[in-house]
Formats: sequence, structure tokens, C-alpha cells
Amino acid sequence: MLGTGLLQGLAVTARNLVGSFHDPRRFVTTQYPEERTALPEAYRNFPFLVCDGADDPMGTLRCVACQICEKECPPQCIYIEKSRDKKPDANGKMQLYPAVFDIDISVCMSCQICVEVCPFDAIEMDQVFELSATDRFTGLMLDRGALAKPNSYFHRIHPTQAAEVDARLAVERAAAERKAQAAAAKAAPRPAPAAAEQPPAAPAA
Amino acid sequence: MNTVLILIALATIGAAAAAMSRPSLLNCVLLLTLSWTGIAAFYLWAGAEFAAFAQVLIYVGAISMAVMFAVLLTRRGRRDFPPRKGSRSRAAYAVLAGAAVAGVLLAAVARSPLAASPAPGPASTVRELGGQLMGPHAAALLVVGVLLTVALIGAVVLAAGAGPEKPEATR
Amino acid sequence: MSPLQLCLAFSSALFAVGLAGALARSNSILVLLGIELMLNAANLNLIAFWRFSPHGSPATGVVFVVFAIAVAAAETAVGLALVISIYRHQQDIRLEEATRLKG
Amino acid sequence: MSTAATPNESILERAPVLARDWLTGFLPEPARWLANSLVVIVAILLVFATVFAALTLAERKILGRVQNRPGPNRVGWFGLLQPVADGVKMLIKEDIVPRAANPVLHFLAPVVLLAASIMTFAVIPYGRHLVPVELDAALLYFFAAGSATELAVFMAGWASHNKYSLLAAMRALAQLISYELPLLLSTVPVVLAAGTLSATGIVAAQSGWKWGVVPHWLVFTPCGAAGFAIFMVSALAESNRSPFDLPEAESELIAGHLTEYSGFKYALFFMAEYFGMCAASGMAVTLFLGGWHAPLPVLEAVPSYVWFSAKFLALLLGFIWIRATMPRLRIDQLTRLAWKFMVPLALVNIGTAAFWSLTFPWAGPLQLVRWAVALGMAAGPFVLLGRGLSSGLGPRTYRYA
Repeated sequence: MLGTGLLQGLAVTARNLVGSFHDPRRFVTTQYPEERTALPEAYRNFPFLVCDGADDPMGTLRCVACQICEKECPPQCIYIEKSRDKKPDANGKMQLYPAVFDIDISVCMSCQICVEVCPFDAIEMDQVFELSATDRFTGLMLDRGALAKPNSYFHRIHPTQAAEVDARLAVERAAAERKAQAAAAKAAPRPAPAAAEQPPAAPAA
Repeated sequence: MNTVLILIALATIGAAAAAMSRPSLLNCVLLLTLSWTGIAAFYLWAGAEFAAFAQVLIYVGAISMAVMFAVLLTRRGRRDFPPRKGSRSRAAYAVLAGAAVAGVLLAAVARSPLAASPAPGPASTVRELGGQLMGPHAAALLVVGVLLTVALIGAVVLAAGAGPEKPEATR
Repeated sequence: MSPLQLCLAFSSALFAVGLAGALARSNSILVLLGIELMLNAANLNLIAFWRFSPHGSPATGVVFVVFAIAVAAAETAVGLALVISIYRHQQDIRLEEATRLKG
Repeated sequence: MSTAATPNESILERAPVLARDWLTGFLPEPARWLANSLVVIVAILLVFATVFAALTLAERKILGRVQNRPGPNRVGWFGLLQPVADGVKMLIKEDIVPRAANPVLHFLAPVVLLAASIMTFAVIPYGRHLVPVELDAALLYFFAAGSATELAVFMAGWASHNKYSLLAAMRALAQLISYELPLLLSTVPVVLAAGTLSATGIVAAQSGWKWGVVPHWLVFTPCGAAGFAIFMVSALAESNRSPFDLPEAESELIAGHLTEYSGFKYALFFMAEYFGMCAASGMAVTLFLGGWHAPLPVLEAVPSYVWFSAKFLALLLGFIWIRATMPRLRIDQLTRLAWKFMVPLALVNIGTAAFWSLTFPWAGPLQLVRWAVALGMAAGPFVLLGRGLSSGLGPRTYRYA
């Protein structure tokens, strides 16, 4: 009969209206700036540089300025300048470090190739999306200081990936340490008799 | 008392005269609607509320719409009509005829011994009007009802018509 | 000039304007409207006399006007229908063109 | 402003009238009448401006809540200042007038539309002593002022010198004219029952209660209920609301006859639409829901204008509720509904009203017969015409290319 469709429709809208006040299923809006929905773990946005020590980010950067990522980056949005001097890295080996490390995030297309090619796991993908800036050129050019974030932050945003990376680094570090000790042990007995005039070649890490 | 009447009269006649003299058709119709509302204002001034609201409802509401639809349906595109050679003199003659008729009427009105009783006019209540319509004028009411239905059905049949016969008419 | 005479002057002026308009214009819709205006002028007279009639007669004036408005509405509707059907035949509604009675 | 005081009247009932007398008491007689009417005009404009503001906010919040979202809650506390923000936005927006448009008509259209819709507020009795203008033919005045809005719609469409807005104006006119008929015809049973065209007379005819409980409102009679339904549907169409908002539907001709309007003229058009909605629900309350009468005798102490505004807001929420539910009708469905369903139903309803008033003296068992026949005469055509309306429109079949 004419009109029954309308009445059913009115009933649906009324139920929805009343339901929206008490039934969470009927009120789905999250008020964005105040409430935030949890980001999925695999979400990635723009890269950031991982540094081991949170207190001295520039000192403990994992990046050794090998510039592989700069060459591999399809849109060419990474710019690296090597440093003059060297500093010891996590394994105690003297490595270079990037004096300038810029990523132009207005060009970056979040393809994650830099993360895959980086031999030192120095660069990972970040989850920060509130990056709007007022001017287009310098505002979206992130320098070394802005990019460096501690490993603990990496654990917080990508827990599984961070754990896997740390496990691999620990294995490498252990291997490097064993090699260093073996080298030290081999070097140590030969000059044992003449230990007085020559200090051990590689200081133990 | 008279100033209001004179104001209404001037407004209405002004609107009607302007309506009749404007070149663009739709401005004419709108000005004419203005003069119809002026006539409704006169009815209000005279105390016949029912007639005033009926006038507004029928003329300003319905007839002006019908006229505007007719004007829009019969627009021949922007090919402006060449002004007929005789139209200037014809308008003059028409105005002359109108003025002559007005002169005769006004002369008659001025000399007529109409001793208007300035007493407040009879209050026309709707109930009394209804009584009149249903009482002595009941037959006339039915006739007007039939007339209206027949006329409107005829108008619809006429206007709808059997559709354009000549193919070039659909150009 | 008593108010009644003013009303009659008003309605006769309106009648004259309607007449002049109907005669002057070449577009048949405006001729129709000119006649409509003359009809309204007549209604004006009816109400004027009803208002200033000496004896407080029942609302005959208003009844006449209501009937006149109804008839005028019917007349306008039929007139416009005629104009539209003329337009359909000859794509032009100027009076001078509507000379052929055929069809 | 009738100031006759019935004995057991609470002071609140006469409060507005006393306030007005206090305000304009000191003036000499001719100026006092003028001041009184000015006060009434200002009061109406203020009240309905706030109702308009509150209505825009309520509409957006209710539509939001129905669609599982909060609606505006950023401006002010819970979004209460949203109408103020909208108003300011409309004021500072640039008012573009197309070069080819006819400037006089382009400016005049919203003015005439708003003037006509505000004039309809003059005859609605808001309370026992709150009747702005007591007209003998109030109902006819209401519809006369209402029909002047059609002229303004056409002027808007024509003055914009834009093919689409002219086409949309013609479609809007077709809708307005075809729904004016059922609107007028649906009030005939009310006039027949009340015996007068004046609004106060109609409300007075609906006073009193049967068996002390059921009020004598016309909506509780079969012909009144059918008339109320037809009146509300036609009022929806007259004010271009919800299922009938084809003229300004975005998906149709851009914004219909409002395409070439921006800035405050655009806001005026919307204010006129909301005023049209308010006037229609105000008149519906007066005609069918017993105006300012209380639903129960014991509630008589509450001031009358409170009852009027309660019913008035209920009807407005009904308008919004229907807007939240109904999809839009096409122009042919719309006019078919008007001419093939609403007009015949309204005509039959006049028949039922005649039967209802002629059989008034029936008593005892005949009352049941009277009710049964009247309900049959009201519901029968509804079902038959309803079936006819959607006949031949079986479930739609799709042929995928």
C-alpha cells in the first residue's frame, strides 16, 4: 500500500537518530584533532634516520654516508655530503658520517627503496603525516637534525620490523666482536715477549 | 482619506501605462502584475477584503503565471521584429482614442450629481458574502463553476493541440 | 471631488489606458492583457459603487467582482490557449500576421 | 490584539500584551496604534529570525545524527554559534550580479520572495491574545500572500539571464502551481467545520474536549486527518522542501533558479524558504492541531503560546525528519503525484467533510456507522489511487551493456 515504504524509512532514521546517542555503532565519527585513530603498524610515510643513542642523535647516527640510497632513490630527493673526519660506529670501526643529509619530502614518493638498499639499516620509514608547511621550498626540505630519530622511536612505530633489524645487528655486532677478539688474540701472543714496546693493535670493543 | 486613494490610483495607472509602453514583453507582464496588485490595494482601501485577496490570489498568483508561460512559449528567438512602418502612427492614434474616451468619461463623472455618502461603507463579512453566494446567487455560482471547468479543459485541449503538423515547425 | 468621483475617475483612466494599450500594441498577448485591464477597471467601478452606495446593501458588489474575476480568469486562459495554437501554426503572434483563416 | 481577559487566566498568559502596553502606553491614540503594530512586527521578525537560525543548526545536527555523525560542533559550545558563523560568511561573501542580468529584477526577486513569505506570518494566531492581525478572510490572505512567492521565483529565474535558471524556474513554477491546488482544497474541510475563514474563529471552533480527554482538534476527525496529511505534503512541496526540492537540487540544474545568486541574496532565498516552512507549519497547527489550545483540560494553566510553539516545533522537526529520510522525486513523478493523487484525494476529502458535517446529529450506534463510513471515504480512494499511482512500475530491470 502506498506510504508503507515511507513509514519504514522514517522508522529507520528515527532508530538511527536515537541510537546515535547511546549505541557506539551508530556514532562512528572520531573528533580528529582531539581523538586519534591508531595507525596500522605497516603504515609508512617519509623516511627518517635511525640513531642508536637518544641523547646524542648526531653522534650516534647509523648512517655512514655511503650514498647508495642517494643513487637508488627514483625521484632523486636525497642529498648527502660526506664528512671530512671519521668517527667510530657501533662496532667500533672508524666510519664516515653524513655532514649534510637532506630529504625533500615534497618530492619523496614513499617507495621505501632507500630502506631496502641501505646496508646499515640507517634509514627507516616514519609514520608522521602532519607535515604541512607554509612555504613550499625550504619548509618541506628536512635536514639531518629533523630526520634523526632514536631507535626507541623506531621500536615504538614499527615493533616487529625494529626487533628483526636489532636481532640482525646484534648478530653482526657479535661476529665483528669475535673477529676483533680473534685478531687481538692472534696479534697478542706474537708480541707477547716484546709486549713492552708495542701496545695491542685493536683495542677491544 | 482621499490621499491614500490618489496614491493607489496614480501607482496603478502609472504601472499600467508603463506596462503598455515597454518594448520588452516580460517587463510589460511584470509591470501589469504590479498594477493588478494596485487594484487589489484599492479593494482593500474600499473595505472589500475578500475581493482584494481573491484578486491577489487569482491575478498575481495564477493569471500572471499563465501569461508568462504563454509569453515564453511564443518567443520567436532573438530575431527582433522589424518595427512595422505604421506602428509609430498607430500608437499615436491609439493613445488619441484612449484620451478621447477618457475625456468623455471624466466629463461625465465630473458633472454627475453623485452625492457620495461619506459614511463608513458596509462591512462585508465573509459569512454575509457566503450567504449571498449560496442564497440568491447559488445558480450563478454553479454556472461559473461549469464555465470555468469547460473553459480550462478547452484551453488545455487547444494549447496542447495535436502536436506540430508541419515538420519545419519543429526547427 | 467626492471620493466616489475620484474612484470613478481612477477606473475610467484605467479603462482608457487599457483601451489605448489594446489598440496600440501589435503583440496579441498584450492586446489580451489590455482587455484584461479594461475588465479590471469595470470591477473597480463595481466596488466603488458598492462602497459608496447609500443603503448598506448586502455584499452584492463583492459578489459581482468575485464572479467577474472568475470569468476573466477563464477568458484569459482560453485567450492564451488561442494565442499558443496560432503560434504553433505560423510561429508568429503579431496581429497583422494572423490573417489566414485556413487550418 | 484582543485584550479581553478570561477570569482564571495566569499572568503569563497576558504577559506579552502587558509588556506591549507598558512599552507604548504613554503615546497618544493615533501614534499608539502605530507603535503597537511596530512592536508586533519587530516581535515577529525577531522570533522568526531566531527560529530560522536555530532551524538551520537543528537541521544540520539532526541530519548528522541520523547519518551517524555529530553535525556542526566546532563553532561555539556544541555548535550553537554555527548560524552566526553562517550569517557572517554570507554577509562578507561577494555578491556577483551577472553583466547580462536585468539588475532591477535580479535585486527585486529575493526581496519580493522574502516580503511575501513574511507577510504570511501576519494572520497566524500564536496565542490567545497574540494575534497580529485579525482578518475576517485570514485564510484567503494567507494563500494570497503565499502565491505571490511564485512570481518571485519566476523573476529570479528570468532575471539571471541564464538558460538553466530559466528552465529551473519554469520547473519550480510547475511544481508550485500544481501543489497550490491540493493545499487550498485540503483547507476546505476545516472551513466547512469551523464555518469561518478567520484564523481566530477556526481556533475557537477547535476548543473544548470530548469525554474530557480527546480535544476537538480537527486532526482527530477522518476528513481532518486526511486534510492534514494532504496539507503537510503540499506544504512540503510549496516550500521546496525535501522530497520536492528539485528546483534547487545540486544534481539537477546546478542550483536551479538560484544559480546566479551569491552572498546575502542567496541567504535571503534560504531565509525565505525557511520562513515558508515556518508559515506552513504555523498554519497547519492553526487549522488542524487546534492552534494554541492545550491538549488536556488540566494543562489549561500553561500559557497558550507555549502550546502553539510546542506543536509548531513538532511539525518543524517532522519536516526535518522527512528530509532525512526521503529521496528526491523526479519532475514527472512529482507532478503525477500532484495531479493524479493529491488533487482527486483532496476533492474526495471535501465529500467526506460534507458527509461528516451533515451527519453531526447522529447519536448512539449511528456514531460508529458515521465514523466507519467517513474513514472508508477517506482511506478508500487513498488505497485505490495509491495502487494506480505506482502501477506499471514493476521492479526496475537492468541491462548491463
